[in-house]
Amino acid sequence: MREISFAKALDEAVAEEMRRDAKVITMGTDFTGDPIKEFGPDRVRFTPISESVMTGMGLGAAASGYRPIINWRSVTFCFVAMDQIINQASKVRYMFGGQADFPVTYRCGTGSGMGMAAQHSQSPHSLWMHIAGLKIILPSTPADAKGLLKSAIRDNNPVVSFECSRLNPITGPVPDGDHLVPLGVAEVKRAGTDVTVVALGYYVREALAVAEAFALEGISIEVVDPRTLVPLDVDTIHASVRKTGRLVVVDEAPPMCSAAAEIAALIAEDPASFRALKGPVQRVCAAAVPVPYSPPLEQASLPRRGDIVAAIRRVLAAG
Amino acid sequence: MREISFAKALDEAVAEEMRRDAKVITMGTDFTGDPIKEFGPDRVRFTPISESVMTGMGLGAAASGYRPIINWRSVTFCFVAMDQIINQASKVRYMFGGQADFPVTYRCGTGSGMGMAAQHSQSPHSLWMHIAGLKIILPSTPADAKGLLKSAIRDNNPVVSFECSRLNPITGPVPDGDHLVPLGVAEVKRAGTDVTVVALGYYVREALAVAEAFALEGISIEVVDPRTLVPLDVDTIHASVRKTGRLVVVDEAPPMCSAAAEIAALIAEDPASFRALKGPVQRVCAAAVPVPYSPPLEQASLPRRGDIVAAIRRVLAAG
Amino acid sequence: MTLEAPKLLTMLRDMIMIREFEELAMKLRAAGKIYGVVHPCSGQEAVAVGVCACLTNSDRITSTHRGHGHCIAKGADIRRMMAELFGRVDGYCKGKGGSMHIADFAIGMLGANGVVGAGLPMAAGAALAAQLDGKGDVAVCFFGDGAVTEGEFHEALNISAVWKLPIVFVCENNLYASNNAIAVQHHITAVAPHAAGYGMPGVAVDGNDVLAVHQAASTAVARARAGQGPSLIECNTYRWYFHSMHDKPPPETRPADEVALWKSRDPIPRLSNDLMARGLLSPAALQQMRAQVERELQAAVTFADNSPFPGVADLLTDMYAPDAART
Amino acid sequence: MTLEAPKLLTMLRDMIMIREFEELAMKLRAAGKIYGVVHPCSGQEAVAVGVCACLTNSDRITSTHRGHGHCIAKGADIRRMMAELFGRVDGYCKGKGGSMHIADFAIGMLGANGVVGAGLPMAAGAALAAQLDGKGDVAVCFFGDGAVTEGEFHEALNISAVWKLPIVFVCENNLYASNNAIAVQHHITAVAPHAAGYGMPGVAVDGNDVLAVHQAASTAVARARAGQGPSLIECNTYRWYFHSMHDKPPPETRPADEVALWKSRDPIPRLSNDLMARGLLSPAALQQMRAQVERELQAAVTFADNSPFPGVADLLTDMYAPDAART
Ligand SMILES: Cc1ncc(C[n+]2csc(CCOP(=O)(O)OP(=O)(O)O)c2C)c(N)n1
Ligand SMILES: Cc1ncc(C[n+]2csc(CCOP(=O)(O)OP(=O)(O)O)c2C)c(N)n1
Ligand SMILES: [Mg+2]
Ligand SMILES: [Mg+2]
Repeated sequence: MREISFAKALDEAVAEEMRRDAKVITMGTDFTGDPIKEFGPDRVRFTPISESVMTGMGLGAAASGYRPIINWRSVTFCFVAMDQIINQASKVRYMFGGQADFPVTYRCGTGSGMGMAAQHSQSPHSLWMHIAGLKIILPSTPADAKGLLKSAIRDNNPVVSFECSRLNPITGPVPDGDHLVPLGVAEVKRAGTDVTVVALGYYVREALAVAEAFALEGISIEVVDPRTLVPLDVDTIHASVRKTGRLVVVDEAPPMCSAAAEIAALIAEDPASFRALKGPVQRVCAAAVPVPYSPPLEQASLPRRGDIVAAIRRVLAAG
Repeated sequence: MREISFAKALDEAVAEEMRRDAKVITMGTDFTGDPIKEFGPDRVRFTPISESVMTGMGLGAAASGYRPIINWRSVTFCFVAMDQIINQASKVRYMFGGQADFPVTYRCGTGSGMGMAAQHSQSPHSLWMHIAGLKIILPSTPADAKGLLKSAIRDNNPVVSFECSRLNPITGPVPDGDHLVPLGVAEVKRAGTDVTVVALGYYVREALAVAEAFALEGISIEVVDPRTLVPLDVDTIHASVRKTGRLVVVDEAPPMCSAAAEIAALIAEDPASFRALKGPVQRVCAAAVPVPYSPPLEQASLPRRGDIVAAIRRVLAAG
Repeated sequence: MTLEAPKLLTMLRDMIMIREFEELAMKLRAAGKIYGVVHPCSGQEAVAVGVCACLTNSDRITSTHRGHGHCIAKGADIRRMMAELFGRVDGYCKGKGGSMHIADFAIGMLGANGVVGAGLPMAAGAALAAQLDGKGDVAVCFFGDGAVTEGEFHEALNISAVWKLPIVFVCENNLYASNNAIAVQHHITAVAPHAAGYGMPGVAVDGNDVLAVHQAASTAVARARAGQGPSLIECNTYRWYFHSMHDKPPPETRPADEVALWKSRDPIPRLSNDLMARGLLSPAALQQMRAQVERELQAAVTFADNSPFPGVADLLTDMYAPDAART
Repeated sequence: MTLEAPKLLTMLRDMIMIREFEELAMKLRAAGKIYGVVHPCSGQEAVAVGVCACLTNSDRITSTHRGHGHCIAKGADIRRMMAELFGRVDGYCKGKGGSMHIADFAIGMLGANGVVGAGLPMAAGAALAAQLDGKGDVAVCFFGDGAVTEGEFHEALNISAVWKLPIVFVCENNLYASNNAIAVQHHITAVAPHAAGYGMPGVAVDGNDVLAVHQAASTAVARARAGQGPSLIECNTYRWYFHSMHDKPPPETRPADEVALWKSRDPIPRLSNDLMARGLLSPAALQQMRAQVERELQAAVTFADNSPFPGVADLLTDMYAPDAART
């Protein structure tokens, strides 16, 4: 299979969908690759720095027969557009009684670890999860990035694509052809029997590395990658925890009201999963601070492999 | 003790703090009461409909020696100002290395149940909890409303005050004099031994009513009101659950990545609380939909007393 | 521009319908048949009607919290509007939206909006679609003087100017935003001058003169259809009543003489008197028109009353488009 | 307006310091001593210096992602700036902020900002504080041509006009926003005309002529100090280098002749030649000034290098103001 980078996989997804359907258009202040060369300035639109209008235009154009891909670039910049996301995008279909579909995809780069400081190092996917009405993807590999983004573009609902910037240069195998990954289906990235680690985005890699190390000790870690955050594949997570009886959740965001909190709560409230638990669940999250600039502090603010290892040891010790 | 309404308690808090400290000013598109009469147009500012600039001005004025109270009115309207909240207010102190304090209070009305439809019926406090750097209050009684808002105005950090609109007309006793409720201290609104119900905002009343009914059956419900969401008084919640072994969390927001998820996760990850649990925790939340307009649907979208009762029966049945 | 008699009579009828719809809506809100909040547009009918008279069903509009008039002028079915206000399944949004979220996508009415300024970006998106379609369709967005102080107004004007979008920005300047007089919001209380910064035409018209509004809108719409880009029209008008009501109308806070002055500029007799002077309308025909409007409104109430409330089983429907992928 | 010689020499020195600071910062970023992203302002020095020469420490400014020049012109300590870029504890933000978040509240520099347009509201808040204080202080906010397309720009201008705030809006129009030439952003590429919609003075000046900038800023600042409200100044200028760099400078994408033209308009020799012509500066004095700047920069690097990285124990400090309540 071809090995391509995460960034290239995302570019391919957009290009293939634009080729496939003339109604797909894209807007942003800048683009990776050179899509304007192939698709022309009508369908590839350089915008002013006006994320709010861009975001709302995605809805208006979607309701009028197009399938816009709105590229906010950094997730930082979409906060100026939150009205269009929270008050409009997430609500328009339902509050208008399903009269119209809004097939719009919002893309953004997320994450920390690159010395970009507080504003440009955010991982706020959990905020969007709380808002009912948006679908959300968060891929961890080039193949998932391509397959999920293609599915998002074809979906008839607003979908937000969170694309971890640290993954951009990372390469991996991507199937040829029209590679689609369905929304709402988690993947067990590594099967195991002793501990379930649900990891998100960049931390799927980290969890896999940790699992590899534990295997040498004869401890079998199952790594579950939800891939889609809404709709969340709750069944796969429950099945894994019911098997292992131990849960660690790893995410790059602060813990409070996060995806990690949600996954812990799902397990804690489900009778069968709860009964299966051998001990408390553990969250391994970022520190509850704006991400600091200085490298030693930035590293300390992020979940580290050692934190994942320690959490796994804690759940193993508990029962 | 005087009985006054929730709305009047909030107005008194602002007026008392404005009397106490000439640096306290307030801005918004409208005000309850008639503060301009007492404090004049310099300190009580009617603004254009420009929540984003209003929100940022709060920070700028706070860094320049004032203590602004920014009234967004409905929480709906602050989403146009999210950049100033997420990228600025929550980060400015930390990312500038603690050089300056930003004593600004943001107020907003929240909640549903009044036929105001999707955009004007939101309870998004959980979003803000996820963002590290903001303090958050969510009072449930007139006394707490007054005492917490006064503490918020005196606090040297950005504080967001979520004020449930359905509570506005509700009256209750409020102590005379300079009544302060410290931030970060939960209150056990009713002591009990069999089940802990952590309820937020409007649902504290509902939980108390349900607890009253259960008492007739000889079942003793403890109702915990966090009052402040950040910093969250984790100790009081743990202590209650360790005593009762059963937890129900009631909130007006959708469940995913919510305050209810956070509280469930806190219990699920703490060894002592987890060990104390006799069965799964239960969340009683709003349906994951934009709040519908039509009264029967709106009611169905909200947590109802029957839902709280059923959840309590489930945790009682589990062990 | 000379309008044909049937068109003029339709415009008159639409204005009367809007006025009577609003009078009725206020009563029905007070009677508890309608829930939540109602923002009547009585007095401002000429703007919606003058503008929408230039549009077809393939042109798209976005509206505001004060949106009933825009709906009616765009050709919405008042029975389904009334059913929506009553929260019933036969309403435009199956009862999920209510007054602030009425929409009829089939006729290009993309929705009222409870957030000041929020409709402008969506209209710009509809204009982008029209531009790409290349069939000469246009988008129109209605907004109040208050929306001009929200950043989205400027972002929408700017991108429309840069991209030469086929869009008309229609400001209903009614001198107030909620209880705040316009000077609370604006140093220069005229809105049209903002157009200059974006290099687009900006004109102010008497918003209580439906023919003047229609004239200005026709010019702007023609310009947009011809690919010459956006325009801004400021319609100076006034709302007859309060900003909004829940179960009872709030007290009037504006100067009594100001209210009286503007009521004397009622756009409806202004058109009907004109039509009578030109021999296009008789008192009897006007009487008949009013009676017909009355009958239609009564029928709408009956329709709405007979429509059931949505069932709890419908709480989760309409959340997501069912077909996940197109082929 | 005639400026005294010492003031003129200080302005020249500040421009040289900014230029050399940026040249050094680019090298140190490439060398890995600085992390993340650096946005050099070389070529635009006259704007920061011309404006800040009108200000005192009790006047407040807000800045942008391209903020080193504003810091230096406002009087920040380059040693603490450099330590901040190095991520060290003696930096202005104790290493927590870096290039995009340098601030020195003690001298009224309320911070660089990584979000386009986000500094304008904060500056308006500082202006409100100055108005309430009534001591004649002012606020200034710097922003790029790109920020004009963000709604916050318009909201800030509007409220400042309505409230007559003592504020000066200074647009650094360098013809580009990232890699997009100005016509991608604006139909009318001039920024000053937007002032008219708010009824405030709006002027455009040669942003590479520090005396012209100073003249325009002096007028605007005097106006603000006198309680006459806000002004908008558009400074036409150009950045010599790329938008931003990580570990290596990206390739130039702008037309070579455009870059060459603007380099020929270098604001530094423009002032130094003028001063020499007026007999206020000798070549030797200029030489000495440059040598002094060089020494200070070397000292700043040494200072930064000797400052320790923050310890992990400091991860949670500075989150909340410690004293919960004032008495
Ligand atoms: C972003 C936002 N802020 C505040 C409000 C509350 N609000 C609703 S209508 C209104 C006044 C709007 O005035 P204008 O735009 O002039 O329209 P009008 O009501 O006069 O028709 C306000 C402040 C809102 N809906 N949205
Ligand atoms: C809200 C927002 N959108 C996008 C960006 C990404 N961005 C950073 S700088 C920049 C260009 C800014 O141009 P301008 O305001 O002209 O300033 P200049 O870089 O030319 O000094 C962009 C698009 C951002 N920082 N903030
Ligand atoms: Mg108005
Ligand atoms: Mg620029």
